[in-house]
Order: sequence, then structure tokens, then C-alpha cells
Amino acid sequence: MTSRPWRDAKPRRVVAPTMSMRLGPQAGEVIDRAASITFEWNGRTYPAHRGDTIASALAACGVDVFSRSFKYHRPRGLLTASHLDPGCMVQVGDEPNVRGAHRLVEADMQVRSQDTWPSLSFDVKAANELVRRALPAGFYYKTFMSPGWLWPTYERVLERFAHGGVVGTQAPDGRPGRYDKRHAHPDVLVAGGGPAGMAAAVAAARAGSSVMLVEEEQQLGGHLRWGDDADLSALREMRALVETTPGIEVLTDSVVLGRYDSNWVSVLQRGLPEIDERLVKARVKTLVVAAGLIERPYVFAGNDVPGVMLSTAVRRLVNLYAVKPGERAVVLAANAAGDAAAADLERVGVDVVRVEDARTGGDVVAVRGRGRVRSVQTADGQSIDCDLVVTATGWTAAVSLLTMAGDVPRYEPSAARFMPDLARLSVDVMATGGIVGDGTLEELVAHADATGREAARRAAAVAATRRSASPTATVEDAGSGDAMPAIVPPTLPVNPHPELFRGRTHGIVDFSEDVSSKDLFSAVAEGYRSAELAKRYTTATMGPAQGKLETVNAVAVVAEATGQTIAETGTTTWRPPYAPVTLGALAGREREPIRRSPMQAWHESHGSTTLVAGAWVRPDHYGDPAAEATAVREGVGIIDVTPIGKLDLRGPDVARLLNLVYVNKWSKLEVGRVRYGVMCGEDGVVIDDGVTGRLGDEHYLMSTTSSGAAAIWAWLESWLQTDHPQWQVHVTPVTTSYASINVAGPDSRELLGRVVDDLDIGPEAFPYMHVRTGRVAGVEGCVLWRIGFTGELSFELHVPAGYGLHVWEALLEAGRDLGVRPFGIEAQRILRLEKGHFIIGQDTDGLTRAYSAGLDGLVKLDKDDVAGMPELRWQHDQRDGPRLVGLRTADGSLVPVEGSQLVDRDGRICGRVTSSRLSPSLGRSVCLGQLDAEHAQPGTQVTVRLIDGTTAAAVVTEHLAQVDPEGSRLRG
Amino acid sequence: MAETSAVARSPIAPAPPEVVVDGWVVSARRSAAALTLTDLTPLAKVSVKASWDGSMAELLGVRFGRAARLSWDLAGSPADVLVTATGPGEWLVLAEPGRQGAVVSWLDGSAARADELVTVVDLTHGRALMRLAGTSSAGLLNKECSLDLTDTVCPNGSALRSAVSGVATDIVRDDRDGVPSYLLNCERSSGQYLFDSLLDAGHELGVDIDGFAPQETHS
Amino acid sequence: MAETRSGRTRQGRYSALALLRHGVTGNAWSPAWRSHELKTRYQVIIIGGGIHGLATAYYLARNHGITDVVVLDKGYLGGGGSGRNTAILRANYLTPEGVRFYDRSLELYGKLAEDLNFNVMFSRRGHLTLAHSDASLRTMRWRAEVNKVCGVDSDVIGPEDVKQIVPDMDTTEAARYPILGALYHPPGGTVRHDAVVWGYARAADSLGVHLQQDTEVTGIDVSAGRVTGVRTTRGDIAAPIVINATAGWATLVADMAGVRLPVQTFPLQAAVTEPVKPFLRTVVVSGTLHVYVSQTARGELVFGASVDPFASYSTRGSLEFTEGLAGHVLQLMPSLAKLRLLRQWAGLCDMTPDFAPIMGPTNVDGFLVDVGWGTYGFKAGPVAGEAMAECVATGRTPQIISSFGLDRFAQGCLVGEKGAAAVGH
Amino acid sequence: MILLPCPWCGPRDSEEFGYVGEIGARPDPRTATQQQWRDYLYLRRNVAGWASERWYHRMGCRRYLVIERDSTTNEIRQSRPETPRSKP
Repeated sequence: MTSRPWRDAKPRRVVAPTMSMRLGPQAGEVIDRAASITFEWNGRTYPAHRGDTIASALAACGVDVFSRSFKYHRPRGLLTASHLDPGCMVQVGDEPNVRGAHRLVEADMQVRSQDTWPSLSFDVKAANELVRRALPAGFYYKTFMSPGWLWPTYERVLERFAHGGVVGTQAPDGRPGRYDKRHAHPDVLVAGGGPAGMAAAVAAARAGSSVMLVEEEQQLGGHLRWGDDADLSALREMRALVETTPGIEVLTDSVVLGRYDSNWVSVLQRGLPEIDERLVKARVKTLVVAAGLIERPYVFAGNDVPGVMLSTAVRRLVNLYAVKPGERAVVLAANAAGDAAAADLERVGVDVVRVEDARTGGDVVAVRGRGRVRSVQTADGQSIDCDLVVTATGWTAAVSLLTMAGDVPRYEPSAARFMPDLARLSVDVMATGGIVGDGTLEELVAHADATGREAARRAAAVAATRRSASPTATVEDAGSGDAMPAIVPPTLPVNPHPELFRGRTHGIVDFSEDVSSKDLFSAVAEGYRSAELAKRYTTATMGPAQGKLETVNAVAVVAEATGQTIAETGTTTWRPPYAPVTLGALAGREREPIRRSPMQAWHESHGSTTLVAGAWVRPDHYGDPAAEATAVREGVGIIDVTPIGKLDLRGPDVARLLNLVYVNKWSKLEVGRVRYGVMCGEDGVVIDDGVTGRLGDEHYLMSTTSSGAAAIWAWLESWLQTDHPQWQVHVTPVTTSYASINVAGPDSRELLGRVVDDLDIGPEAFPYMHVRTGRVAGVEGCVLWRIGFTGELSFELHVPAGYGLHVWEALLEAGRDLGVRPFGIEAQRILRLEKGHFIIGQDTDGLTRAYSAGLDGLVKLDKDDVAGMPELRWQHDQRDGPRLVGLRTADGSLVPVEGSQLVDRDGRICGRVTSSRLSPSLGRSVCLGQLDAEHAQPGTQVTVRLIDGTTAAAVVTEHLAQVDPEGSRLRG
Repeated sequence: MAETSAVARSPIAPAPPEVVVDGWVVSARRSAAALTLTDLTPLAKVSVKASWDGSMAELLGVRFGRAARLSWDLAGSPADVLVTATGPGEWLVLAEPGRQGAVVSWLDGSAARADELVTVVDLTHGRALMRLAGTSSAGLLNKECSLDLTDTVCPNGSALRSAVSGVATDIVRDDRDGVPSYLLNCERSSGQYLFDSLLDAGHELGVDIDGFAPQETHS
Repeated sequence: MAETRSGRTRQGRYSALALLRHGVTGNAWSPAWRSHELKTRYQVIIIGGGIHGLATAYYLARNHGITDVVVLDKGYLGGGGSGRNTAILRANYLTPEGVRFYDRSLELYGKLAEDLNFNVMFSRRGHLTLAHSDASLRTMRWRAEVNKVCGVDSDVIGPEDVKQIVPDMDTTEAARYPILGALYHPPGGTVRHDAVVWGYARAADSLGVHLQQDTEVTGIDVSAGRVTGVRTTRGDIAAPIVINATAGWATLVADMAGVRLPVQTFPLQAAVTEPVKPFLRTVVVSGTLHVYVSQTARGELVFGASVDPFASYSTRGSLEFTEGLAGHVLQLMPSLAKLRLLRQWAGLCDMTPDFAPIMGPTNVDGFLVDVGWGTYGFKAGPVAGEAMAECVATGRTPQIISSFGLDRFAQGCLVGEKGAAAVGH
Repeated sequence: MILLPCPWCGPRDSEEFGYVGEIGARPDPRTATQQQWRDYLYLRRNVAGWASERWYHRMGCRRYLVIERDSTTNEIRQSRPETPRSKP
């Protein structure tokens, strides 16, 4: 071995010569010998064939060290030669932790080893090996406690051992991933494309089901693919059947990630032309799990030395990739797979120096070697020189998906593996294949066939129920699946198998976490006796392989250490996803709803700064909010207030509804009038406010806050549907039927007058707090409200949305000589603050009571009912808690940041500033705040604690409004 | 100001070239792609609310979950309308651009004959409407909508409401000459978002924008 | 072996030296805690072997010399929320009472490793709460100012400072919800949650407290308005004091004593990625995007989110959680798209109407509650244990938890943490 | 994503619905004592097992529904419209 020129290569850029370990053509090989490519491994160029995995290509070049282990940085090679292989996680470009034994090589791929410093061949952290005995599992819990101040330094050192690749700014640039998602509704989804999975899929499809067949590897066939000629011809037949049977969608290089409530199954689909990874979200009627068996590593001294491989790894390398795994082999065989591996090795000219038959007491005790196996000690004490040790010591059923469906696997000693308890499975999940039992290919296929037909029968029944529940369906159902008798699959035999979990020596149990059987023993000795605690303490099974290889060995060792049986110890919980999945695939084409007013494009093309308010994007200002505010106070401005919630209310009982949801009274609102109202929850906390106008006898238009629109609609519906179903009210949301434009300022009447032609908007004809409907700028069906959030004379226009831009531009055009200008949210905030109008959710919070918000006069308790009535009554009597007040700072130039705290003489918090701006109209700051009742009297001095820690004096103002408190401007 | 000066706009920016049709700015683009998305916002859209099983429901003759093409006598002239019942006791009536007034009065007339509370609201400006057409339209829709759209559950003439790209959307299966097609409408301000989202999702399937052509938008 | 503050005599103290000695001699470590017969009477029964129950037992023994205490758990120690949370510590709350309470918890956490002679790996890596809207920025400022008044280190920083602290963060205007700033809280950080549980268990055990795992409480005996003991799957136990520290299962246990609680159980999900080299030094939280992220010393990213949209006792977890989580994480740090999510899980949260806990006496004498922790339970473990222990030992409710009494709901004085939660965007 | 059987629309993903929660009878606000009212506001049975709860199908029929769900398994037993009416 040592003579191999490329082993632990020095960083010299030379193309590696001919592949020393590549075999001649093999019957089942998946490589395309006609297509030769090259790729880079740790900066050197290597040859490969299409169809090679990264690992098989490197192994063909004689590379046998792919990574270093987590704690002791021991060299690691191929163990399973599959996607589960813990030994060959590599960095591919900007992608970390790529499964090198699964990912196919691409031309010019940049592949690097991870966790090695300075190089794969010489790794300084390997020094840990020397103090290994002082670093048992959980050693970090036992040291670095004191002195405490030193811990951060220790922590940095520990972090250097983080076991993985690099991402983000640390990673080389790469092409952004292309991700996608779709929903699917297959009748039957089969997880696993081995012989059983293929047979089940065909049977279900023939029975009329739509079937999705999912296989994690690049081709269908499972273990048949690396089998003998008989296996290969069976494989050809079954693949042909799958291809020719209609109704089967085959997803290869794809994996079932999880089974969730209501049989929601997530599948990661790969190998697509336009897309790297697609998340398929399948609402499955029957899930058939045919995930098969995973070969288990054997625990003994040196079991992680490169050159120690599972029998399936050897068979994959030889038969799929035509790679010779070594020159001199010792095989430990407890089953037929081991015998087959030995036969394969001999066939391709590997010198099989010894087959230790575990069925007759044979065993391997310890392996010697570091970068590669040099010799192995067998049961009889002999030491045999070799570079390859093959173990075939048993199987683990891949039950994760079943446990996600409620199965609790039982341990079957005679078969030395956990078996699913099919009786516990919910009716929408079935299992077949090696996971259920053993038997000949014929027996397995027969079981799968019956399972597939039964799955189809159950699916048909579910489909029928769902159809009949759906109001869109038209076809009456011809006999639902229930009518047909259940199909009971034949029982599969379970072959006896010796229980081989740990040999005579201690060895690695979890290869990705570097946890040995010795670590588990000491964890148990320290009191971490339950499998869960031992797992958490040692971190066994918590690494990237997620315990698929390790759990059963770990449980067996814990059982041995506690003196319990494996059955008593039980297995640990399997949690989704079944296989690690990229964040990109889970996110998919990330998009979030975004709402725009009909004038938003105009705002953006006229220099607006965008404000994100929930789903809405709005103009915050057009460059100079103060000037915009001044324009409104002195002339006229227009603002786009389309996001204001609008609900069209009709019916004889609308007034009763308004009385119920608003704290004030609505019975006497005349047609043509609008009124301001505040809503409280059942707990008496303020939830929303707005104006509602009466357009006709039984026709009202309600406005809500923008962010509250959806919630208030649902709130009204809940009263109507659950408490007062007899009330006759129809609620229609019309928020975006109208573009809403507020025309504000002393000249607003003049401006509006120029664009209305069928309406008298004079002060007498159209007084404050009235509503009119008519034509604006030639647009019929506009609703006009005379209200004044800004404190100025103003008209709120609601125009059919398609004409929003037309009316907006018409107003600007008509008002050019008046100096009309658009104003944004910021100017509106200034104006309303000068006027002392509060904003729900800014000046109020989740505990603000109606009586705390200065609404004392508004609340009317002499009603039959109002939401939160008993709380309102209580508040009325109570009168404590914070109050909403106006604040004026002694130094008018000082604008305390919103959120600044108000403190009393003893420095205790007694309130806070909720809103603050510099008022262009007053040339000084104006504030609203919440203040404890005892300080809330007008004229009271309070102390504002500024964000730099200094304090400033302020006084509680007479009114909330500091501009035009008597309201003459807006009534003008 | 004269009525003529007022031009209506869809929330979905028209793909060039732009033209004015029936008083709406629309796209005159023509696409021969196998999968197309068309902005149909200019169509008249009128909402009706009544009890789901009352006399108004009978007068309309379309039950919850279904949609039907009917011919109504609108102000003396027969007109084709598409009546969609996407909610229990909720109907949305689609008609040619500009006919909303006539549809409203036809409905008010019927409402007068119904012995229950009936609410008729013109939502022509309140909703964004688009058509997705092509053999793979269900495949595209299923990227953004979780519903089972297979023919047995959701045959031609189905009407329902669900989430598409996270937006509450009325979905009407409305095949054209045997080719699967869906009419989608959502509240207006999300129209551009929904349109963009479907284009993005359909990129892989070769979706293309087709412009507004009055004659083939309806019936 | 010298007597220690945590009274360790029976077993060897942990230290680097001891590690070496055990390494050389190969001697096994003595058990971290012993198993005892279940007695028929104790002075104090604590239901729930999570961090709250164990901390309460430890402080009862250490601060008040009350050692005739048993901690009962229906499963294994720390199998509930204590082993399922994302182990984030902070004190940057909104209300003065909240800030003082969690600040004391941080103080105790700071000394915990030395105190318990068990390295809980407290990592003061700082805590960032991002603001994506002017409303949330306003709330961050509000929190920062309250924190300052209470002497807690918090302040509002700008997007460029955020970029400094987290280079992988997308702080551009292009983001769907651009980052406008953040509340930065340097004292915040993470801790190894299991270690806290084991450390308290080991220390409590060494002081004589009995830890009984796989012991489920099936009933609570009350006579004449006084608690007299509990029934368990392993027999009945008498005691004058019974403490309910069962988080998600709090109402089920309280019902046994005839006490009704304003608590509803919601799952809170979390997930962890495969390890990568360290790149994220602080804890990052985004309220708008409902996600929090930190990187462990092992290199894994640990993610959390807000509680599930509907109440449930199921801890199976959902796909939509991981979808939303990934989408939101990538909005913050787009360059993580190729990082793989390794495992997801869920814990149960006992949510109260005002997002504040319920601690102290109930209308049944001797039956105390330490519940209603919602998503904050782990952060509060040490201070809650200390306060509950004092409450039991003195028979009085300590000042630091005076706002958290069960009677506050009947009296209509809810705690203001609800304030921020309901501040609209 | 659990599947909720909407009595109007048929089976739909739970993300289409808003969760309202336990159904507590609303005391008569005119006669209710403070105690009764606050129990109604704050106390929850928080059942582990079968519970009837209210949901709102906000993305579908916009009807309030009563659904029986096992809170330990999220299994659904049945659902009915909030306002008793025969299904279409």
C-alpha cells in the first residue's frame, strides 16, 4: 500500500496517471467508460468517469483517506460507500458536508477535504490522540469551570474542532442554488425503489392508483444492482415493468424526508435539468415504506481505520464502480452478504486470505494500521497482514419513517434487529420489503405486490371520502374502496442471525461523532443510564449520519453496560428529516405577499422613500416631510391613504353591530353623517379605531386601521356568525376597491371644488363629519368623507381603484397654482401629532384601556351590550393605570426619542414617550406619552430620561392637541 | 372634466405594447406559448351575498363550489355572464368590461324578488383577475396552491377559494376548447404580486404573458 | 476531597487534574447522581425534573438547608422543555419587573459552572434583536431605555453595526423587510442546556435531594383546602408542600389539585443544522421574521421560531415550520442556502395571557406553582429555583416575583410584557 | 400541515384557517360578575385529548367552524359549521 504514489498527496499540481485500482468492465457497473472527465481534489487534478461518485473516482485512484475524525482527527476512509458514509464528507465549491460517496463527480468539480489543518495528510489536531484517555465523552463538562474568566478562551479552542465545511463569507464563491417546490396528491407514495418498492408501486398502479415511487440513489433496484447475474436480470425485468406501467411517477436521486400529521410526506427531488433541488409536498393517501435494510458496522478496536469496510461497501465498489477495494482481504461474515462479498473480491483478483465465519465463532478482534489497515488480529489470536477488512455482521431496518407514523419498533433477538410493529401503524401507512422480514426475492416481491394492492384499496376509500366532501366534485362515486375486501400480505420469514454488536474489544460506535463503546460505558457508569441520556451525554447518534448506522450499536452497548436487554433499553426517538436537507430546498422560491396602492408606482417615480408596513409598501415622504407638513397647514396637500381598511356593511341590523363593537353609540347616526369610533376587545383593551359613515338606510362604510383591516373583518364576522346569527348584516371588504386620497389644508375645498361637478362641497352643504357620493374628475361612484386626521380642513376621497392614478394626477394638475403637493406618512405623523390624534399600536399598546387612552367621554355604558363591557365598567370605576397625555419639553428644541422613559423623583419609571416630532407649525417639539395616573394631571412636571442617560424637564399639556385644540381649522 | 378623459388601470403593469380597450389600459402582446398568463382585470366583477340555500341562490341557479356560463338580459341586450359560487352564499359574476352597471341592476332586480337580505356590490375595481391556460396549468398552480386539482376533485366548472402564493384567491376551473384553464382573482392590491409569483413559478414550464383581447376573454 | 460549597464529599470534584488522573489510572467516575428508594413521606415534593424543579430542589438544600426533598419526573431528567429549548439567555425584557427578574437569572448563570462544579458552557456572545419596521425599532428603543434604567446593558444600533457583528447578514435595502436597526444586548448568550440540568441534578443529589425518574404523578391529595401528598405510578407519597413545575403539562397537574390556571399549551419548534466552521458569534433574533439563530461550539446552527399557530400537546413537529424557518433565515443570511438542516423537534410551552409566569401560592394551601413560562422558561431556571425555594422556606412571596402571582388575573393587573407583543406594525 | 375537514369546502390545509381556540360560553355582560368575566377571559381547560375548538376558514369559505381535535395527536374526529345549518 505504502508504495501508492497518490496516497495523502502533497500539494503538487500534477494530473494523476492511470487509475491503479480501476477494474475491467463489470456486469452491473454504472460508470460510463466512454466519458472521461477530470476534477480537483485538494488542489490536484484527478480523472473520473461519468457515473463515478466523488469517492469511487478517488478510490479508483488509490485514495483511501477522505477526512479526519471529529475529536481525535484519526484518518477516515470509506466505510459504507453510500450516502450514509460518515468518512467522506467533503466541501464541493461553496457547498459544505457533501456526501462524497453519493454525489456524482462533475467535470472540473472543486472538491476539498474538511476539518484538516494544515493538510489531510498531516493534521496537528491528531495530537489529541495522545491525550485521548484524558478526553472521555463529556470531558468538557468536567473542566474549564474555573477561573470563569478563562472559559471564553477555552471555548475558542473547542470551536476550532467544529466538524464541518464552510459557508457564507468563508466559502469560495459558487453558483447560487436553484430551488423549487410543488404540491402533489398521489394515491400511493412508495418510499424506497428496491425490488419490494418497485413491485409495490407496480401493483398499486395496476390497481388504479396514482403512484409516486421515490428512490434515494441514482437508479432503481436497491441491492439487486450490486448482485449476481440472476439479480441483474431480475433487476432488468422489474425496471421494465415500472417503466411500462402507466400511473407511476419515478423520482430517483430523491429522498423521503419525513412523514407528518395527516400523512403529509415531504420528498426532496434531485437530478432535475433546470433545478438543483425541489421540495415535493405530497398529501399521500397511503404511504408504503420499503426503505430496506442498512448494514451495520461492527464495533471492535481499530474499526475506523481506512480499509475496514462493510460488505455492502465492497460490493458497491466492485460491482457498481469497478473499483478494487484492496489487495489482501480478511472477511468477517455472519451472513450471506459477507460470503457474497468474499466471492466478489476473489472474482476480481483480491487475495482473500481469510474468511472468519461468525456463524461458527469466527471473529476479528483488532485492526492495526493508521492511514490504512496493515494487519488484523482474529479470534484465534493470529495476526494477519492485509489492507482490507470486510465485516458483514448484521442489518438495521430503516424504520425512521415508520416511527414518524407512530410505530415503536420491537427488538427481535433471533434476527438481531429491530422490527416494525405493523399493528401500531395508522391505517394510512404500510411497510414491505426487508424492513418487514427476509425471504427469497420471490417472497419479498409477493409481499410487496399484496401490500401495493392493499395500499391502492385504502387510497381509493380515502379518495372517495374526500371527493364527496368537496363541493366542486360532480361525479357520484362508483363503489368506494371500502366495498372491496382487505388484502392481507403474506407473512415474511425472519432469518436467524447471530447477535453481533460489539466484539471482544472496544471500538468506535459513532464514526461522525468519534464516540467509542468505552465512552458509552463510562456515561452509564456516571448515571446517564437511559438510552436518551447516554446519547445526549456522549452525543452518540447526534451527528450528520443521524444514527442510521449507529443507533442500534449504541443501544446494544448501553444495554450491555446497564445489564438490561436490548429490548428493555429500547431505541431512541427518530426525528425528521430522514436525511439532512438544504435550507435552500426548504425555503424554495422564497416570496412574500406585497401590497401596492394604484398610485405606488407614481410615488416611486416621484422620489418617494418607501416605508414597509406589513404587507403594504407606502411612501414615507418625498424628500422633505417638514415642508410637506407645512404645505398642508398653509395651503393644500394630498396623501395616498389607500391601505386604510374599508368594510361595506349592509342590512337592517348594522347599527346593532356597530353598537356592539364600538365603545360609543351608533343608533342615531343619520344618513349622510360619519362618526369616529373606537373598538375594544373583550378584555377592555383598545384594538382599533376609525370612522364609519352611513350611506343609506341600511348601508354603511366602515374604515379601520391599515394593519387592523383583516382582523376587524374577522372580528365582525365572529360576532355575526357565533353570537348573533339572527342578525341580518352582510360584510363585504372593499379596502382595495377604492383608492383613498386625503385632500388636506385650508385650500382643500378650493382644490376639490375644481374637480367635482355634481356636488356642492360648500361648508353648509357638506359640513364636518359628513359623507357624500358623486363624481370626481369625471369618475363616477366616489365616496367623499369630510374628516380631519391631520387637524386641517380636509376631504377623504374614495375613488374606484382603477381610476386612482387618474384622480391623483387630476388633483395635482388642478391645484398647481395652489401649490398642491403630495405628502407622505411622515408628514401625516407630524400633523396628527400636532393635533394630538393617537395611533393605535404606537400611542397605545397591548394593555391600553379605553379609559387610559383619553376616551372617557366616548365610552357609553348605557347599552345592551358592547365588547368588553364589564371591563369598561371596571375601568370607569377604577381610574388608575397609565393615561395618554400630551407632553411639552421645557427646551422646545429637544425632541426626546420615541421610547424614552419618564421617571419620577426617585428615578422610578412612571411612563414613556410614545410619539415625538419637531412641529413645523409651532417650531418646537410635540409629544404624546403614557403616564401613570398620579402624574397625568395637566401642568404636572415630569422628567424625561434621554437616551444618553441625561434628563430633561417636561410638562403635561392641557390638551392632547397642541395645534388648534378647539378644532376650528378642521371645522372651517 | 369629461368622462372620456378617465382611463382605468389594472394593478398589473401591462406587458408592452400597451393599448386602451374598453377604457382600460391593457397589454396588446400576443403569445403562442403552450402555457400563458393573461390579465383580465378589466372584466366586470359583481359580488352577490345571500343565504347559500335561499331564494336568491335559486334565482342564480349556481350552487356553492361550481361556476356556470349564463345568458342574462342586461338592459335589453342578452349578455353572457360567468356566475361563480366560490363561497357559501357568495357569488362573483363576471361579464364584459363596462357591463358592471347593467349586471348590478339585473341583480338588484332579482334581489327585489328574493325574500331575504341580498347584497350586491360592484367589485370590478376591487379585484385583480387573471387567466392561466395550458395543459400544464394545473402543474404550475400546484407549485403555489396546495389543493388537489385532479379532474375527479376539481373538474371543469369548479369554483373555490384557497391560498395561492399565500394570498386568498378565488379559483375557477374554466377550460377553453378542452384545454385546462383557470381564472384566478384576488383582492386588487396583491394582483401584481400574484401575477409575478405565477410567472416565476412557471418559468421552468415556459409560461408566457398573453395580452388582453376582448373577444376571447369571455364566453 | 475537600467539602465544597455545593457540598460535594461523596464523589470526586471535576477538574482538569481529575480528568488527567482518571485518564491515567483508568478509574471510573462515580455516578453524577444516585438512585434511592422512593420514601412514603418527604418535606417537599417537586413535580417535574426539568431545570425549574431541579434548581428549586438545589436552592432549597443549599440556601435553606431543606434537603428532605424529592424531585419526580415521569420520564428522564431534562426530557421536557429543558432538553428541547434553544438555550438562549438574555435579560433585555420590556417591563422593569421582567428585566430585574431575568437579570438576576443571568447573574446566577454567570456563576453556575463554579457554583455547581459542572461546566454549563455559558457563552456570553451577545444578543441581537433585529428591527425591520419603524414600529419594531420603536419597541427596541423602548426596551433599551427600560433596560438602562434597570442597569442592564442594552442599546439600539444601526444596520452598519449589525453588519459589523454579523458579516453574513443582508443589511441591504433590497431585502423584503430591510433591517432598520437592532437592539444589542452584550450580556446575552447561550449555554449548554443539558449541562445545566445535569449540573443541578448532580449538585442537588450531593446535598441529599432524591431524584426519582420514571415516576409519574397520577393524583394529588387535598383535604380541607390543604395539600397532603401525591399518588404516583410507584406509590403514594405524603408531603405538606407540593410544587408544580411541569411547564406544558402544568394544567393537567394543577387539575389534580383542583386548581385552574390561565394557561394553554402550545408546541414550540426548533431545529439544528449540520456543523460548519464558526462564522456566527452572536445570537440573532428577528421578531418580524419569527426566527432566532445561534451557532454552537460544535458548529451547528440552532434555530427557533415562535410557537405553533394552534394549541397542542404533540411534539412531532411540522414541515411548514422548517419551510418558514429556512425562508426567514435565508432572508437574513442568503449565503446559507446550501447548509443542511439536520434535525427538528418540538417542546411544549405553557403560555399565559400576558406572556409572564405564574409563581407562588394557589388557593390550595401547600400547593405551589412555578408555571406559565411559555417560551422563557429556560432563561429563568436559576432565578425561578432560587425564588421558589425562598417562597417555600420563608412562607412568603419574594419581592422579585411579586408581580407574577396567580391572583393577578382575577385582579386585572396583567404584566406588561404583553405590551410589546401587541404593538402593531 | 394538518388537514382540516371544512364542512363547507372539504379537506383543507390548516394554514388556510385561523385558530380561535377553546369555546367558552360568554357570560351575560350586563349581569356577569368581575370574577365570572375574568374566568371567561383567561381560564382555559387546556384539554390533553379530544377537545372541541373554534377555527375560522379565513382563506376559504370565511365561516367559523367547530372542530373536534385530539390535542395529543392532532387527529380530527369531526367538524360542523358554527351556525347550525345543513351542509350543501
